[in-house]
Amino acid sequence: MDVRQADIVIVGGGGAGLRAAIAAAEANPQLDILLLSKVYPMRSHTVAAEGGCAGVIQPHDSLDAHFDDTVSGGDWLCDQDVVDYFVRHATEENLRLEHWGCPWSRKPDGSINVRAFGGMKIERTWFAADKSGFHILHTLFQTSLKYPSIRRCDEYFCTDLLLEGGACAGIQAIDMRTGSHTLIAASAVILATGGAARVYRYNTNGGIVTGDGMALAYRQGVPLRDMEFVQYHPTGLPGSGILITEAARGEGGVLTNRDGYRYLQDYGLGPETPLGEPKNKHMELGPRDRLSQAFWHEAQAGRALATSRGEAVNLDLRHLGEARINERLPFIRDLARTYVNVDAVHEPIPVRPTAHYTMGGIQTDRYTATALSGLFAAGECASVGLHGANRLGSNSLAELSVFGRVAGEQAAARASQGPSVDPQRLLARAQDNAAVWEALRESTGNERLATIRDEMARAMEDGAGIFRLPGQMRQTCTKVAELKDRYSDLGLVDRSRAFNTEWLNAIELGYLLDVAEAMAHAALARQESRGSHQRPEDFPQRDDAQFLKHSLVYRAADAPRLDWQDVVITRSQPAERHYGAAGQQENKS
Amino acid sequence: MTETVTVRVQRYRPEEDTAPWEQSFEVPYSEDLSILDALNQIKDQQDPTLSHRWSCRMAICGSCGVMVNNEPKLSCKTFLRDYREQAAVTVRALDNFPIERDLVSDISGFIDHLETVQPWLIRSEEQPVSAGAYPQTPEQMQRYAAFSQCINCGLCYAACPQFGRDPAFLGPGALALAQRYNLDSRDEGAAQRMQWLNAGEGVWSCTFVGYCSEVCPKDVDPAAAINRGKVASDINYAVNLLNILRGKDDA
Amino acid sequence: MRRSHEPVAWSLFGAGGMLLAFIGPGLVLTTALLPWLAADDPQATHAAIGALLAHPLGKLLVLACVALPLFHTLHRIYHGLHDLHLPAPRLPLQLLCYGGATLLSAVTGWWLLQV
Amino acid sequence: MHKPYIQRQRADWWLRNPAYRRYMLREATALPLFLYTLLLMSGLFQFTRGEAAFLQWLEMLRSPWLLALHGLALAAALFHAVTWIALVPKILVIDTDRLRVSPAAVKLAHQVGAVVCNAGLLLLAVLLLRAAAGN
Repeated sequence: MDVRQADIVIVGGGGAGLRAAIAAAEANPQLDILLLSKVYPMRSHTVAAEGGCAGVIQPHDSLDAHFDDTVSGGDWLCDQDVVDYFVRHATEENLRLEHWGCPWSRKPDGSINVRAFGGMKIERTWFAADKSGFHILHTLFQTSLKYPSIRRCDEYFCTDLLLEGGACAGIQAIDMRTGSHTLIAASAVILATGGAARVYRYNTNGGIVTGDGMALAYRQGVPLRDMEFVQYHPTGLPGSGILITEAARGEGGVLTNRDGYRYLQDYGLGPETPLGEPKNKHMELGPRDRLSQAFWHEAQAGRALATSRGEAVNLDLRHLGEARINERLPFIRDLARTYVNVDAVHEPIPVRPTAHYTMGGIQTDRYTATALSGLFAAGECASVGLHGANRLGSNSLAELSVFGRVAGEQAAARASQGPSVDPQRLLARAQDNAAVWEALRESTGNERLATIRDEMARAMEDGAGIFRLPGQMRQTCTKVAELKDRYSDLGLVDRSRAFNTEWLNAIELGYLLDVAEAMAHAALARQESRGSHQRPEDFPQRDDAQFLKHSLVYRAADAPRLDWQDVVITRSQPAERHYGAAGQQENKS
Repeated sequence: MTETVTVRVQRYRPEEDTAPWEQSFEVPYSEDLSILDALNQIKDQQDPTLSHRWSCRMAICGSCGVMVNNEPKLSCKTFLRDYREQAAVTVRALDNFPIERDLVSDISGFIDHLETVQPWLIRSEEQPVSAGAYPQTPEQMQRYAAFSQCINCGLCYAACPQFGRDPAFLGPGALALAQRYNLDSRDEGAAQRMQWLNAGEGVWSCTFVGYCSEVCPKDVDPAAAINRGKVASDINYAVNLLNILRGKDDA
Repeated sequence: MRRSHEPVAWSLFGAGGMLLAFIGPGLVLTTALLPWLAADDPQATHAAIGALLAHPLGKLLVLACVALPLFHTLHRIYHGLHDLHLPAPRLPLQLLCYGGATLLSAVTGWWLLQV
Repeated sequence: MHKPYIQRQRADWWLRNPAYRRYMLREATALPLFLYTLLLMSGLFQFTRGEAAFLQWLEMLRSPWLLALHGLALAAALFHAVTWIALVPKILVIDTDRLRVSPAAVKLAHQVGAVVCNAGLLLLAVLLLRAAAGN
């Protein structure tokens, strides 16, 4: 066992992890910061975010408007103090990224340009063409190289959090090159491991997005919050699930069904807006949950297109013209051409909803602290209380910077108070943990990894998808329990250590199963329909009396234990969510 | 009977093998199947001991670079349909890098080179964020836009015979990144970065083979970046020579 | 990392390359046809070339047409030998190629002064 | 255990890929052009030795070997000119606030310039020699 020590360990090298590392390094240059990730930082899935990053900048926009859009978009399940903090700091963070070199798209006069996004009343989405996440991630990675106190452990796979005296005192990880175990003691640990949409079969996420941090925290008794809220992005490519950004609609793209009809007007998002004149919070610029749900109804009614890659609707960009598509959406054009053989300039792109984002995650307070002292979480793996029941597009990239920075500063404050625990005191436990992973590597059971993974992904699609029916939800809970059971009878083939990806995938599958369990049980417990959690058969309405609460899932021996936490409401009382003409009516009144 | 395609995959298991070898698999063909899908099919259904890197499967994370029939490619952006004429598709680890295992290359040398060239925005005077954004017109952005598209996949290093000959060469990706900042109107660090361009391991190892730009999946054109760097380094050399002749120190 | 002196070689290589692109094919064709072009009156050709070489600008032009291609071609040959894994250390090879180009250019200059 | 396999470049690396073969061909243009330059030098040397020596050199140019060298050098010079000018726009980038020239225009300007210069040189040589012979 390789034994090391650091002041702060950050698990995950995506947007949140890198921003946290930089914040910690700036807060106290004396601190030894270790950024550990199972991939090189620029591989992290932040890289695949396309559309943009929210932040109020136009003179006729306001923080209040961003607050209102976020809170109503989240169906009032957002913690409003957190939203307040977020909207106040998003622009500042976007500007800081600009100062670090992020090539935000500009207006001809050289000032920052912004585009329209779903559910946002005023254009406030900063963008770098349609590769915003890519540019943010690479800017952060490259900027992080400036700080000598940030050391990296690239391709180290975190397997456990290590506790001492009731506090998180370090982590342990597998060095993927050699397959050896490493213990790192630290005064503060930040989890920034991203989401978990790989529990679903069709998703926009990379193969690495397996809920590692969520499961690591969950296994130490930290509750996962609001896990039932999983966002389906309305426009993924059929078959692969590859993301086609909301910016395609922000720039004026329209959705049509088999008959060429802009069906969204039938789902409370109309009236139909003229072609080439997208209107905020109308039609294609409605929120993601509503758009994904509308697709489901269209497909049920037989009005979706049958393609060789499954059912889809058309995303039509043709009226934007080649020049604008090349300027604003070059990556989308490339993706459509490569993966569905469609040139968006001449043909509509077939799209369908695919699992995209976990609104929930590791419960943290507004300062990113988890229930476990010494452990912080930021980014998609965390539930800081920002997104509620449905995230608005472009809020998550801003979240990475705003709360990544908070996490870095909080961890630095803690680490500055004292050195980490003597790693020798963690060694015995780490060796026990390592023995468990070694046993997994040598496991000779009867179950195959790919089979369990695929069955899980199918079960989650069935029972925790866009619409959730009572029978299927219960079946999914049972199925996940069964799969967890079968997981303990896993048989692996690869006995080697160097870059044994079968072994690492098996550990990831364990993480995925824990997250799937939390999602399925939280979904079953929330007996209402809110945001992305829709139960049209048994509980079609929102129920503020009972469920204006965050769900908390705790790990327990047989089935997880559920609890509830009050939502922080400061100035926006729950109301009905209105988009399209109804929303405008409401604004006037 | 479904149609199958023969995929020959390079294997190297450091604990057992002394040198790489080739293993053949039959993969069910479909029009949409990428090389990455084929590798995942092999790993899931045929041989779980095969190791390869991948993540986003949409050609943006840069993980999945391999040699496909001797050409550096992103496996997620390369399709079996383009190799149907050929008897088999051969997939190897990227050229010029050490092989960790199977298709997994050790790219740490490349990452070290990236870190060397000071790839961050350098200002003589840092403006506070409260003062707003540094202005930059779309035209100014266009000057470095292509060089900012690099996904660090390493295909250009696998394509570069000079890097293959001497791994100390900073190489296409790192030098393109240096130029990405040098050409950014907000940056004032070109003078600091000049030392890396000026070195024998910098732009001067390049002989303009140009294959790096051909294989780049993001049209970064690193060959252009390096050769524009040669012009800059050339001018810098002359200025430095003049300074020495005038009795000033070697810059 | 140390400053490379390659810029000297590269500048000369570049100038030679540009020159060869702009007049290389024309020059080669001219000398290829020269015996036939001069067939009517070889002495007159000699005299015409003599007139060219008598003028300082003419000398300079001819020097450029010889020296720059020398540096251009020997630069490529030097790198080409390295590419072919010629098992020789760099320094003697550099002396041979760039030293050779310098020497041949100097000889050319000397001859031009003789005319 | 960490035991990466080190891939060493083989001396015949350039045979294994068409892009590398094209590159080596481009570099190989230097060989005939170098020999041709030596031929030019020999002409100059003979010129310094007097008219008779020069006229002898002139006659020698008719030899099949030297005609073959000329042929090879011409092919090399043409291939060099085409590949060289193709790369110029990557090195010569004119893009300032005051002046912008597209890479395509830079390339075209060089192509036109090269054609004019080469043809001009040949034409000039023919005309001058004709005029000299006419006197």
